[in-house]
Amino acid sequence: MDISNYIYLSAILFTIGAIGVVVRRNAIVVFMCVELMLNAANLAFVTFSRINGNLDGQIASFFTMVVAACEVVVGLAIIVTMYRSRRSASVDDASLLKR
Amino acid sequence: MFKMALQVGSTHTPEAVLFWIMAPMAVLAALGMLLVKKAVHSALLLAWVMITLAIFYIAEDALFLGIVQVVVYTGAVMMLFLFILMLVGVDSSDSLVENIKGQRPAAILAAIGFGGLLLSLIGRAVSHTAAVGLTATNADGNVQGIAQQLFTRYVWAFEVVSALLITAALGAMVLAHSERKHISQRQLSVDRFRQASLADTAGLPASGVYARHNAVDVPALLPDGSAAPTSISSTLEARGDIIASEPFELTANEEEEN
Amino acid sequence: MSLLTVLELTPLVGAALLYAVPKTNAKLIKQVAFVLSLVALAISALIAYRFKSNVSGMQFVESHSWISNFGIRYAVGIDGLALVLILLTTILTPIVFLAGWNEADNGRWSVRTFYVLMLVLESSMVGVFAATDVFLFYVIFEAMLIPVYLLIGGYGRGERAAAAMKFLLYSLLGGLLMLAAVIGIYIISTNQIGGTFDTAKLATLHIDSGTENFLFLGFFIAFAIKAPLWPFHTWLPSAAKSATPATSVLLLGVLDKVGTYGMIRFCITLFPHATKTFTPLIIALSIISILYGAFMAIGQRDINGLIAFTSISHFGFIVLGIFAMTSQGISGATLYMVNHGFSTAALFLVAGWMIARRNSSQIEDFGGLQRVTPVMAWSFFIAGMSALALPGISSFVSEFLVLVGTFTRYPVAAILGTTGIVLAALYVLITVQRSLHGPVAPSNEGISDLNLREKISIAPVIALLVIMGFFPKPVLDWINPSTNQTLQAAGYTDPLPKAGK
Amino acid sequence: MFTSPNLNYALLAPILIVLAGALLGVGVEAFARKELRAPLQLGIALLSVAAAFLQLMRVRDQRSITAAIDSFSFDGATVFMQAAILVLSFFAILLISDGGNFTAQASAIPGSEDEHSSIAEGKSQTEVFPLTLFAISGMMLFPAATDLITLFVALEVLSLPLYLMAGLSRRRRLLSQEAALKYFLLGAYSSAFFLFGGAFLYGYSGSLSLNSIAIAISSNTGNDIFLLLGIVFLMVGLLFKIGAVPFHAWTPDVYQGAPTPITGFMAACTKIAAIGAMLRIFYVALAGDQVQWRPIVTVISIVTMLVGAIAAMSQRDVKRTLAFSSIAHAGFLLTGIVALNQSGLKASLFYLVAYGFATIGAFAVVTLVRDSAGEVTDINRWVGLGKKSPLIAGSFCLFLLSFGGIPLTSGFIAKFSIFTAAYESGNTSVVVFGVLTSAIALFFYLRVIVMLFFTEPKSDAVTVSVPSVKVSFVVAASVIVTILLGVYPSLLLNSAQTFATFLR
Repeated sequence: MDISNYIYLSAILFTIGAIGVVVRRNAIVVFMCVELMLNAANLAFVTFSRINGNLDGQIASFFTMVVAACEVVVGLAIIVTMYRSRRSASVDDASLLKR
Repeated sequence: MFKMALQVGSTHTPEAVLFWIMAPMAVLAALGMLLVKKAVHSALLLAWVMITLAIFYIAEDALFLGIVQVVVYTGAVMMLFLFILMLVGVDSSDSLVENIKGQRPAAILAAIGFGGLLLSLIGRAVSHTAAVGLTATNADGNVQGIAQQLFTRYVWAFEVVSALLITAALGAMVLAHSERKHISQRQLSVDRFRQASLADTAGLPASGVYARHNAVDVPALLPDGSAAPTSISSTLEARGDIIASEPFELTANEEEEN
Repeated sequence: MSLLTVLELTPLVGAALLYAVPKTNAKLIKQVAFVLSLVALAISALIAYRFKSNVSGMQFVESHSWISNFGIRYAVGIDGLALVLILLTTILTPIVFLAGWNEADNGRWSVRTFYVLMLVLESSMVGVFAATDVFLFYVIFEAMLIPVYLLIGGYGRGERAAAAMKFLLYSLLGGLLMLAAVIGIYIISTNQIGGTFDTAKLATLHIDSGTENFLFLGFFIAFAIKAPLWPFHTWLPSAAKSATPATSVLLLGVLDKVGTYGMIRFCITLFPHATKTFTPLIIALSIISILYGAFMAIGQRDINGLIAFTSISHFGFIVLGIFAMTSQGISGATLYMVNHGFSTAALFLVAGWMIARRNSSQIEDFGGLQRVTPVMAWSFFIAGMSALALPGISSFVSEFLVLVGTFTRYPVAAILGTTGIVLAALYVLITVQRSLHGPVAPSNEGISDLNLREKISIAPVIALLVIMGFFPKPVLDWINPSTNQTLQAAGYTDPLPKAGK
Repeated sequence: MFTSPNLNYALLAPILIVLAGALLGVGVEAFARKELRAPLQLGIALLSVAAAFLQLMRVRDQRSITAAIDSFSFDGATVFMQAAILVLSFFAILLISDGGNFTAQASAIPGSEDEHSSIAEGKSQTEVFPLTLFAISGMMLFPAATDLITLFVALEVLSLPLYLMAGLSRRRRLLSQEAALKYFLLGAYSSAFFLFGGAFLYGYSGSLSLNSIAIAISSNTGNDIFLLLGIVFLMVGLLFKIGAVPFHAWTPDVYQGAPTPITGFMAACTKIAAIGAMLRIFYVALAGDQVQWRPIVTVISIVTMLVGAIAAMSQRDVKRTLAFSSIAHAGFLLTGIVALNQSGLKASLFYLVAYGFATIGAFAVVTLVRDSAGEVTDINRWVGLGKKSPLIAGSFCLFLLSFGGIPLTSGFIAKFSIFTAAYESGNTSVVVFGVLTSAIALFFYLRVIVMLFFTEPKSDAVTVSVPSVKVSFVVAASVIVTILLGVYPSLLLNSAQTFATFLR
C-alpha cells in the first residue's frame, strides 16, 4: 500500500470538516467539525513525518493536541455561556449582530 | 489512482489491510457527522474517527501520539464535548432547514470542487514522494525520540504552551465561576427551625378552600358563599342525582358567627 | 533663514497670537489679524525689492533635510512666476480682511477660528508657490484644502456643507492622482540619480514615454481640477455661491492659480515630451472652457455664479496661453493670473457688499444701483470692465498677449478664443445693465453706499487694475526670465514671424 | 545523549516578563481581597509592560537567531514590533482599566437578578488584566517565531484571551457573547487552515523551520504541489487573522460586539502581530517562491482595499465603520507584503505604528460618547458632537483624517511609504488601486466629519462623558503621535529603516 493514501485520507477528512463548519448550525457541531479538521492536519503531519524520516511532524501533532485541548476548554466555556443566556446553541440564533 | 509502483513508499500487507478496512469507515463516520441530526451522534462519530486515527498513528510508527490521541483527544476532549452536550441538552439537534436559500447545495458543490482539486493535486504530487520511514529515527524508541526533540529543539514552544493552559483555565473560571450567594435548601430548613415560634414550621395551610362537603354531587361554593351549579358534572345533572344546594350555602349570619 | 520662510511663518505666528486674545474680543482679533497680514505684505514687498529680475533661476533659496529616508527636503525658492503669485497673495489677504470685516460674525464657529483659518491659508498659499521640492509642494497643496473646506463649510451661505464637501472631494481626488504620479517620478529618480524630490533635478530624468504620459496625466488632472478646466469645473460654481466673499477671493483669486502655476512649474518642466503629446487635447479643453464658461455666465441669474463661470472662461485663456508654448503666451498667461486675481477680487468684494445690503444674490434684484449708490456701482462697473478686458484695464494686456502668443502657433484656437472676448462683452454688459442701470427698484432705495472702510479696501484693487493696465512692464520684467526658462525646458522656441507680416 | 538546551534569556526576557506579570495577576485573583484586586492588577499590568519595554530597549542592539534554539529570531523587525506592541498595549491597558466597559460578572445570565446584584455590589471581572497580558505575550512572540510550531502556539496564545475578552462587554451582553462565539469559531477554523498548510510545508521541506523551508525552496528539492498547497492554506489562515477579503466576515461583528477597549486593543496590536508574522513568513520563508504567491496576494490586497472602503460607506455604526476601515487597511498593509523589498518592510513597520496609534485613539473616543444607557455607537446620534465637545470630536476627526491619509498626519506618510515600496517593486497596479481606494475611503471619513461638525445636533443626541485622566492621556498621546509622525516622520522612519531587517 502506498503511504500517500494517508494523505488522501487526511485531505478528505479536512474537506469534510471544512464543509461541516459551513453547513452545520449548531455551534457545538461546528466546533466538532473544526476538531475534525485539526485531526486531519495531525494525520498529515504524522504521515509526512514518516515520509521525511524525522520526528518534527509528530512533535507538531503533539502540540496541536495540547493546543486543541486548551481551545476546547475556552470554546466550550463560551458556548455554555451563550447557551445559558439564550437557551440555544444554534449559530443562527446568534444573529443579533447585523449581517 | 493509487500508485503502487513506489517501493520505498509502500508498506507491508497488514497495514494495507488495516487501512482499507479502517479508512473507509472513518470517512463514512466523518460524513455521518455532517449528516446526522443529533449533536450527540455527531460527537460519537467523531470519537470513532479519532480512535481510527489513533490506530493509524500507531501503524505509522507514532506510538506515543497514538496513545496520546486516545487518552487526550478521545478520552478528555471528546468527553468534554459530551459533558457539554449533556449540559446543553442531549436532544439538542439541528433544524436542517436552510436559512439562506441555496446555501447548502452551493456549499456542497464548492466543497466537492475544493476536495476534488485538493485530491487531484495531491495525486499529482505523491507520484514523486519517496518515504524515508522512521525505523532509523525510532531506533531508541519513539517516546525517547520525541522527548529528545521536545525538550531541546522545541523547548521554547513547550514553555509557551504553559501560558495557553493557564489561559484556558482562567477563561473557564471567568465564564463559569460565580460567587455563591444563593442560600441552599438545607440552610433554609435550618433557619426555619431556629425561628422563635414553631407554628408554621411545617408550612402554611393551603389557601382558600370553600366547599363544605366533599361529595361529588354537592356543588362548590363561590367566594361570596353562594353555590356554584356548574361545579357539578353535567352527567349527574342529567340523571337528576343532585342534592339541593341551599343547605350548604353560607348565610350571612353564619358568616358573622365565624 | 530665507525671507521666504519668514514670510511663511509670519501668518502662522499671527494665528498663534490670536489664541492669546480672548475669544470674545472680536475687534481685537480682527485688528491683530489685519496687522499681521500687513506685516506679511511688508515682508513680501521687501522680497520683491531685493528680487533681481535679470537673474534666471531660483532666488531666496533655502533647503533643509526634512524626511531624509525619502530624500525629502524643506526646499523653497522663487523665480519671477512664483514672486508675482506670492505678491498677489500677500496683497489680497489684508484687503479681504478689511473688506470682509464683519463676515465672520455669523459663522458656525467663532471669529477667532475664522481668522486663524485665514492666516493658515495665507501661509500655505505662500508656501505652495515657494516650494521647490515636489513632495513639499504636494503636502501643502493637499493640506491647504482643509482650511478652505472649513471656511466654506463653517462661514458660508446656503448649501455650504454640501458645497464644501464637493470642493474637498474633487480636490482630494485630484490630489491622490497626483500622489501616484509623485511616487512614480520619485521611483524613477531613485533608479537614475538617487531618490530626490528636487524639481530641478527631477527635470533631468529620462523617462520612457508611456510612463511619462501617465505621470503627466496624474499631475495635469490634479491641476485641471484646481484651475478649474472644463470638464473638471463642476465644484467651482457651488463653492463660489456658498463661500463668503473673502473666502471666494482667496479661493478663486489665488488658490486656483496653484493649478495653472503647477502646469507651468511641473507639467511642462518635468514632462516636456508628454506635454507635446497632450498639447492639442489641452488646447481643445481650454477653448471649450472659454466658450462654455462664457455661455454659462450669460445664463446666470446668481451674481456669484456669474463670477464663477467668468472665471472658468478666464482660466481657459490662461491654460490656452500656457500651452501655446510661446513666450508671449506664457508671459501673458502669468500676467493673466495676477490680473484675474485682482479682477475677481474686485468683483467678489463688491458683489459681496451688494448681496449683504440687498440680502439677495439674484442679478435682477439690483435695479438702478447707479443712482442710489454711485461709488459701489462704479466699483462694480470697473471690476466688470476688467473682466471684459477693456483696453486700459489690466486684463486687456494679458488677454492680448495670450491671443497673440497663441495665434503664432495655433491660429484657429486664437480665433475661437477671440469669440470668448465677444461673449464676455455680452455677459458683462448685460449684468451691468441689469444691476446698475434702469429704474430704481423700490426695495433698493434705502441701500447705503460704501462706507469708509469699504472704500479704503476696494481702492487699492481698482488702482492696481488701472495701473497694471497702463504699465505692466515691471511685472513682465519679473516674469519673462522664468517664461524663457520654461520654454527652454520644454524644448520650444518662439516660431519665427511668418514672411509678409 | 541529552544535552540541555541553551536559551538566551536576556532576549526572551521581554516576553517572559509579560508572562510573569500575567501569572502574578492570576495569583492576585486567587489571594488578594476583592477591593484590592483592580488597582493591584492595573499596577502589575502596567509595570510588567513597562519593564518588558525597558528590557527590550536594553537589548535592542543584540541580534540572534538562536535565542531559543531555532524557534525565535531576535532581529530588527522583532525589536521594532515588540516595542510597538508594548507601547500600544500600555495604552490599551489604560483604556481597559477605565471603568464601566466590562461586565460585572461574566457568569451571570444577562438581565438576571444575579447580574443586577453584582453590578450593585460594584464587582468587576479583574481577570481581564492577566488575560490581556497573556495576549500581549502571544502578540510579541507571533512576529518573532521562526518555526511553524512556535508560530501556531503563539497564534493561539494571542487568540484565546481575545476570544474570551470579546464576550465580556458590560452592556449589550448578548451581542458581546455572540461576538465572542463568532470570533472563536472563525478563529479556530482559521487555525485549522494554518495548521493544514503547515503540514504541507513540512511535507515539502521536511522541516518546520522557516529558514529550512527557504533553503528547500531555493534548492528546489521538494515537491512543488505540496509547496503550493502549503502556501495557500497557510495564507488562508493568516488572512483570516488580519481580516482580509474574502475572510473578513467576522471583523465587523466582532468589532461591534466586543467591549470597546478590547476592540481597540485587538485592532491595533493584533494587526501588528499578524502582519508581522505574515511579513516574516513571506519575506523569510517563501520569498523564493514569489512567482506563485505574489499574484494571489496582489489580487487579495486590491479586493480587500476595495471591499473595505466600499462597505464602510453604508455602515451606520461607528465601530462597524472602523471595522471596515481596518479591513481596508489590511489591504493597504498587504501591499507591503507584495512589495517584498526592504522598503516594503520599513514602510509596513511605520504603517503599523501609525495605524495603531490612530486606532487606539479612535476607540478611546468611542468609549467616551455615551447616553444614559451607556456607549452610543449609532453614527446618527453622533451628529453635532463637534459643537458640544470640540476637542474630543476634533481628535476623532484627526484620527479619521489619518486613516484617510491626509497630508500632515501619520497616515499620509504611512500610505506614501508603503505605496512607494510597492511601486519600487514594480507593482504599479496595487498603487493605482490603492490611490483609487483612498479616494473612496475618504468619502466616508469625510461623511463622519460632516456629521460631527456641520450638522446641527438633534434632541436625543448624546453626551460626551468627562474623560478620566487615563482616557485623556490615551487620546492626547495618540493625537500627538499622529501629528508628530505626520509632520516629522523621520523620528520613526529612521528607526524603522534601522530595524527593518529579518535575520535568516
